[in-house]
Amino acid sequence: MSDFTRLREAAGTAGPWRSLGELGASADFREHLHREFRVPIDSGVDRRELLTLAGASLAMAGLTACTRQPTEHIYPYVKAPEEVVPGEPLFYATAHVHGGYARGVLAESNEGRPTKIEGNELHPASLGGTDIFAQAFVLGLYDPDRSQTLSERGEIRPWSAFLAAARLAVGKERPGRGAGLRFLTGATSSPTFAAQMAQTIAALPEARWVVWEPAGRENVYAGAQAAFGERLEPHYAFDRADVILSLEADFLAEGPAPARAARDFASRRRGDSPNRLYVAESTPTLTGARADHRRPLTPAGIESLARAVAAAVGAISGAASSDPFAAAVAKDLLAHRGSGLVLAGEGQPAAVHALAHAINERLGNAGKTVVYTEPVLAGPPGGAAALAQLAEEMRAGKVTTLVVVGGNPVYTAPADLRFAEAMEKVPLRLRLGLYEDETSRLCHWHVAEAHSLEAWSDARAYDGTATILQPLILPLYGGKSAHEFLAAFSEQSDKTGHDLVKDFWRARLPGDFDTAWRKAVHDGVVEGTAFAPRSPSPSLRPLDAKPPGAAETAGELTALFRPDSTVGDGAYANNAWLQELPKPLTKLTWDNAALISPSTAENLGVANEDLVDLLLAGRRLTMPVWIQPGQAEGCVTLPLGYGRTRGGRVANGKGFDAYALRGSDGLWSRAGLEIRKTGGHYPLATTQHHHAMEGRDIVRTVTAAALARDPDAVRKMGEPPPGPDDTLYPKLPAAAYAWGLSIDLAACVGCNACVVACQAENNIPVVGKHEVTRGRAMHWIRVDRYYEGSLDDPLTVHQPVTCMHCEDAPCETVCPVAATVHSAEGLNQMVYNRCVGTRYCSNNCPYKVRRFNYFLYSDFPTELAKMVRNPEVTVRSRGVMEKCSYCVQRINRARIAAERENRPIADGEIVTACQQVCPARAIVFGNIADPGSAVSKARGQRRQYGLLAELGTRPRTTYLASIRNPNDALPGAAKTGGDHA
Amino acid sequence: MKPVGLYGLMAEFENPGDLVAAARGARAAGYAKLDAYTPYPIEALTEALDIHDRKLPALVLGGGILGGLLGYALCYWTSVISYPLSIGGKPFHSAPAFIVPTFETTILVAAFAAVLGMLGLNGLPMPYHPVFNTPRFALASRDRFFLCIEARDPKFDREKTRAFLEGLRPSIVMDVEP
Amino acid sequence: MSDALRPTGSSPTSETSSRAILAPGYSFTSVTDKIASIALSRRTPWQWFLGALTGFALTMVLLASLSYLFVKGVGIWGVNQPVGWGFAILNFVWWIGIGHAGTLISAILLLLRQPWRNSINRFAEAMTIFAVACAGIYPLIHVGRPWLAYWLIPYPNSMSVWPNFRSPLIWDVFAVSTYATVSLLFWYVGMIPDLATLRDRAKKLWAKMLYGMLAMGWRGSARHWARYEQASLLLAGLATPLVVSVHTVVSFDFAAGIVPGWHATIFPPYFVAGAIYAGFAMVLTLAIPLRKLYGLEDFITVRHLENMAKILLATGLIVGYGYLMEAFMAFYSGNVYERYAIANRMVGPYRTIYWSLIFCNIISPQILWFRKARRSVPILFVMAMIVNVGMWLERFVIVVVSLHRDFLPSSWGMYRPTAWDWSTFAGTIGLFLALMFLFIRLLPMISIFEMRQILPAAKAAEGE
Amino acid sequence: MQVFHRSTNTISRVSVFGAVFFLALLLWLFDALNRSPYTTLQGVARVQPVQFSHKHHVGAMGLDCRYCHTTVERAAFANIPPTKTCMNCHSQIWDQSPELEPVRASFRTDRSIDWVKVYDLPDFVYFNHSIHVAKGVGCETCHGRVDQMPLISQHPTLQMSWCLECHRNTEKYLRPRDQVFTMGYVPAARQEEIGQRLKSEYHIRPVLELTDCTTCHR
Repeated sequence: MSDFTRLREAAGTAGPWRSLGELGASADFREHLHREFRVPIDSGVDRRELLTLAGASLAMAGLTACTRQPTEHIYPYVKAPEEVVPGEPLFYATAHVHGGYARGVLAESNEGRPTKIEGNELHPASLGGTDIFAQAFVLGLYDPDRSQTLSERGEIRPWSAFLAAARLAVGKERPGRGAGLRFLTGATSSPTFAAQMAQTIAALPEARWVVWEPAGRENVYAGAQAAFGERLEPHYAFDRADVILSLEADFLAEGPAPARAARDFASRRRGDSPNRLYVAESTPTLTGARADHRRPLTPAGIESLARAVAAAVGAISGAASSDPFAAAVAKDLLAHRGSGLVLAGEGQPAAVHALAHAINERLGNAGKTVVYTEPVLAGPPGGAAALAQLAEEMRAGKVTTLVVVGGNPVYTAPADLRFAEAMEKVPLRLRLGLYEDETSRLCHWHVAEAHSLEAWSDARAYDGTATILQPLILPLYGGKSAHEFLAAFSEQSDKTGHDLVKDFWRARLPGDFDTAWRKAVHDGVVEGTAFAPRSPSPSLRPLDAKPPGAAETAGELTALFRPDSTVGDGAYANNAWLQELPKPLTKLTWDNAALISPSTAENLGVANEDLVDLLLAGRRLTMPVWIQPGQAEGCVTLPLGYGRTRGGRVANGKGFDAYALRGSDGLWSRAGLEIRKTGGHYPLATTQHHHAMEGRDIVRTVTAAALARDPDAVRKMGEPPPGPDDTLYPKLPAAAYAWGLSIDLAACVGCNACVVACQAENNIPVVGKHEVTRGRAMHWIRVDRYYEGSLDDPLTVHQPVTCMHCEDAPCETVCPVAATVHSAEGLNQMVYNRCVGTRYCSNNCPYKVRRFNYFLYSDFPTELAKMVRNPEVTVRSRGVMEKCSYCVQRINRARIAAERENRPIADGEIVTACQQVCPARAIVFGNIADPGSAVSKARGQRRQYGLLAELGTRPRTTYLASIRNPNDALPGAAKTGGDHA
Repeated sequence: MKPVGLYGLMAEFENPGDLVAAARGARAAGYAKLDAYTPYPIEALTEALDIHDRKLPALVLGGGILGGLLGYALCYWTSVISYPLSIGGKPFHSAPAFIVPTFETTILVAAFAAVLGMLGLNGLPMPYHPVFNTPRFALASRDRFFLCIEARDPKFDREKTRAFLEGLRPSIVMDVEP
Repeated sequence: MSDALRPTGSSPTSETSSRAILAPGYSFTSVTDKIASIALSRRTPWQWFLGALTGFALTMVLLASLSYLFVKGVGIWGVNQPVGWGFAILNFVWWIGIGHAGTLISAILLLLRQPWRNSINRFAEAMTIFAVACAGIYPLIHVGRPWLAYWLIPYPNSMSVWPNFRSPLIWDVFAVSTYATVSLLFWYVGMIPDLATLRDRAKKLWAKMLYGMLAMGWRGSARHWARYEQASLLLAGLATPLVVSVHTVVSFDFAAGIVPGWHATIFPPYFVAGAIYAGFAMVLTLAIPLRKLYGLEDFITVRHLENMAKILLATGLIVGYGYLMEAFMAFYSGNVYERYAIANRMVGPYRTIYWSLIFCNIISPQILWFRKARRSVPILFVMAMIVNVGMWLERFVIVVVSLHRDFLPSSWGMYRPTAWDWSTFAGTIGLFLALMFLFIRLLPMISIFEMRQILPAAKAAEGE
Repeated sequence: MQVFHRSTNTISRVSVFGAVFFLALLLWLFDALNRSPYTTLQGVARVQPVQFSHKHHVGAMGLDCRYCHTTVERAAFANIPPTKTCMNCHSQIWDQSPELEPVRASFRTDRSIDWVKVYDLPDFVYFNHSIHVAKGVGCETCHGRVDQMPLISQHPTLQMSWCLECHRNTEKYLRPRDQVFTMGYVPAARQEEIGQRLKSEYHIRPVLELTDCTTCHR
């Protein structure tokens, strides 16, 4: 039975699907699915590609030469659905669930194809912004490597067969009241799922639900447990905090709601009274990069710092330490009672969390800058202990039926548990998974999971607010949602996911259900579901006794295990957008590497890309090293999520599996690491080779104090640019609009969301590792990262660089065929179909923002790859230049809408892709000819400057200098100047 | 010219000096329709046969002017009239930039004028010519020097002219078949 | 036969002849027959076959590389961001540079009335044309979509769009195509009388026919000669500014850009000087083996070689001045980017290339101050080779080293040529050789009628 | 000795000139071919699954364009009507006609009718119907007298020069909004005057803006 026919049957009922009619020309799914998915161009290009290359190139030759347009077909609807207007996108509210936490989004649908994710203004974790994962997860929907079948021991089976098997299993377990039944899931906050689980277990009281999240929040809850005697969810109001001490809490990139955190944090950076951020961390993070004072410390160092500060503010007994940093921080915190904030990262032991809570309590920050609610994540305490116990039981043969819902425990479990081996002792293993991955391989039953854009579900945000996840498209591969899968083990096995979710909420929505339901689905938030704040009573007993934990002896190396900044714990490893997205600090792509501090590298005599043997507690891993300025000495960071063996064609064989070293006794960090140089070499693909600004005024940083002293401080930094009239040329007629972009470096947190958003919006191809190493990455907007100051603890700055749309653009003059020319509204237009590809424009672009299709990078043959594309943007073929267009398709859409109504385009009506996703609202686009527009106001600020403006390019993209607010009592990184290459 | 009869009489000389002298003599004797054939250009001959023709320089000048005008017109019309585009903030009429193509077209057309003009005025290509009918004429491109008095010269008389040529001490005098 | 043609009692190396531009004792007859015989009757030496075959083999390599290029795209080369131009453009500039000596010798030296040019201008011009042909290939193939390269030509089209006349690349199109055309005309016109000679000397009918058609029925009429001389003078007058303009325009490709290391007003003069430098180096590279191979020491005498050596020295010094000024202005301007660009050349990742360039182009030619060196054939040959390499390195430094580190350090990168870069380069060298060898086999490689002009007998006739 | 025959003089001269003219001819041919219907498919009727006659529906029965092309005023794409639209009438009239079997089949089997696209712009050109309609560009201006076409065929060349012609001289083509859907529209006064008036009335942007690349290319 083919998915295709089933989809056809379904076509009668579901709106969006009808659009397959439009796709009809190429609608034979069988064909797509079996066609080889083109992994991004790498070293070689095979024969079939050569042909397509030639073919596509010739096709592009069209129009001018005597080549006729190939005949195209139109497949109109049979019965047109109400809401669909061909060519007009529709937006549906749903959520992206990361680590169990919902991040509200609006998904754009073009003729029924989800193509782009935007933030949901109404959702507390988004407020309109999104993170890289939310931007990229739409690509996963069309991943041809996703599991496409339901199978038993490799044999394809119908859903009904699975239902029977599940019923049989439950029947077998019933006598033992489910004693042998175990459900293993990832972290989830879905109320429906939790309820289903509760129901299932109620029927089989001895059955147990085990939660395993490789980079989960267990420490946070344990910390609260230690501090307050109950598991609580702390969340923070960064917009209300004047002084923040982060104990390796990378709240701007990780955690339950980084987008919201970035928004709140940034809102306090641009103003005249910026907040102050102290960060103590073992490995550099984006949060650390924003710090006014950053302290690279070993895990033990962080803990003792926490103790020192706690003691200094009188949160715990004990003498205040002599550490001037601790003293200064404590002083600052004391000076801001109620508006200070101390928080610890997921990777910190419970004790440090407890200390943070203690300090906040002591300073009266609780309830003001930090709020406690009941845990958002459902289910029993997770963490290594729970998984270890499960492994133990399985090994002892106590488990007779293992149901694995999502996750990928075989890959992510701590190595010392030898989980795979234990699992094979279980007689019946059933699995729901997006991919037939490492875990599926060891399961008897594998059920293809529906992508979250294909299924009904629900999830809670960091503050408890629930969102109904709605599907935009029928499951491409007939996958099932977790709810449907779990229902198979209960009495509700006949219900659809839609019914399960709806039924759960039926009882819980106030007023007329249908209205409330429609509103909830439409808005993307269920009103009044946020958890009420709790005011717990501190019980700080456990703190006085210093817990064992990781204590390093001097000179010993510590291994740090962290989710990778672009592929997470490995769940996103098959997402080409994220694989090619440069890591915010290392700027590495397609690989992970052991991050070591410069001094450690010196001691070991290793350089970048040298292969080393890592030995930890008898486990061994060979991996290349990457020297990371600002890394705490003696700490080696091992990013998780790579070295997949069954992750899909994009994921497999990329990077190195750090899980192989990770033990349950040190999930986040473990002392006693040994490094041995192998002499081997492994090339890594980085998008930035040079890290110093060479004393050029590229990223301008000003201290709040300096700015207060001299309003012109920023302008005085560089060579003055030519004035508007310093030109020999007559002015060309100006149009009503003059588009411009302003980027606030004080707000920008360097999160890369804009990069992925731009890639999704503008059909930017992925080129693959080999091409990246050859300097051919294609991103239209890039985030440059520079270091200033000492190698061991540099000041790190980020700068998003788009096309500057120079008014006097050097690139235009040199193009021989006038393929890049200026529009009356000041756009530097790039006309792909006119470009012959001399690359002269790129040479002459001082910002090097132009990108060239050295090969046919865009995937022309794969039909599925076409489905994610934005129909509003030309797909570039081989041999043409491309670059940021200020999202001209959005400008034109707004203009046409306005002109149809005979009105001017309103300010804020046009939002570029990068601006729309930016969680920190650092990017503003608009009409600089209108003094009232937001962008004009931004450019009016005294921090405004043009990048390389002294060249006379008159850039339309301008920057607002970054602000640092160092504590005068400390020698701050922000004050150290000088460059290190 | 008619196939029968004679194209002219041709005298062959061993060295350029004699030819130049002979040419002077022939002109002095009043012969007008005569030409000399030499393996390399001899300035003395031009004066001896008083050849002065200033057409070619005029042609080249004309060509140059024409080329220049065309070149600039092309630049101006395409970038100012046909499809004005705002490029690099430069004016539509970017005169300095247009100079280069203008200069090149000037040279190009002038050069063509020089070459085609030279060939045209010399009546080339002319693969067939009566003088080739005399076998020894092949040496005109090697080491011999020829003076030819053509039959259409009013003063031409087969016998008298032959006698006259003999008087110029050539190595030999030949009939040139038409 | 060549010995038979050599006049008795004269040896070309003897002191008397060594100042001369033509060994004594030659007559119209011997000059004519000796040169004509190379194309017509003399047995082709085995070295010719060796050379020609190498040339053709490498030409095949060129074709292969191009086919692969067209199928896959310019990605097969080392070009990237930031280095958008690599071997293609630097080889283009290199070849164009070489293609300057010919027209210079035939035009400028003609205007300057330098009779010694007569024995070298013919094959120098040929070299020019073939070099320009090789150069011309690169701009066409280096573009991303070569099948659309014709868009650089202004022609009425259904899109009603035109090229951008502000772009130096369009100037290139005009300059290079004009230069190629005019050089070709000049070369051909110069050959007409000699083609007539070959027509008259040829034994086989088809040869007579072939040369006859090309000779257009030239018969050496005094009237024709008069116009012919006019025409050559006029052409020389036109070619002189042209030859200067071409490399000036090529230098605009860089000087008109804003890239540090490109944006310099000194570029046009020192590019032209560099072109002549490279051109004469290549003339020497060809002349020295040729005169030996075909026993032309009497025509291309040590005097010729020495004169060319002097020109090498002079232009070499100008080029050196150019480098000096570049560095000085960068420092003097106080512009951080320019300063860095120059510093990066000297101590950056490509410093070895920069310093070898300095050695090849500035240091080694100083040996030519010594008369002995100027008159020693082997030294000159080695010298010429070194300069050929040096000029290639110069273009590498200008094109690649300027681009790889410009304004924003975040975008800095390295350029590494691939096998395809090299094979294409080797291919064009092959094409050049192939054409060159065909030429010397089929056409008079020395201008016969101009040699006749410098014979004593000729001078006598002009009453000198 | 004489190598060539007398006649070669003439032959050689003729061939020299001939070559020049021959080249010119070739170039001209290429250009002509490029602008010819062979390349542009201008005026070439296509074979459609259903031989739908606009002449009948528009000309004879006087259906309004918007009855079928409903989105023309609000979207970029003037939609091809869903089968349902055809069936509105053809479930009553001609409901047995074999001509219309493909339509009924589509309605039965729920599979789209496979139309051949007639007005087919390259994928890098973005044309928006709604704005042209709103600014007073008649259907007829680009699609010709559809009411006289039994089988629809491409009216203009659809080459860039054709687009530019209108974007550069809007006044020559604008008509009052209420006349946009009229076939065989005759201007009430001199087109130039009307055009000029409408230009200001409808806020038509200046030529320099209408001929910006990004107006059509993205």
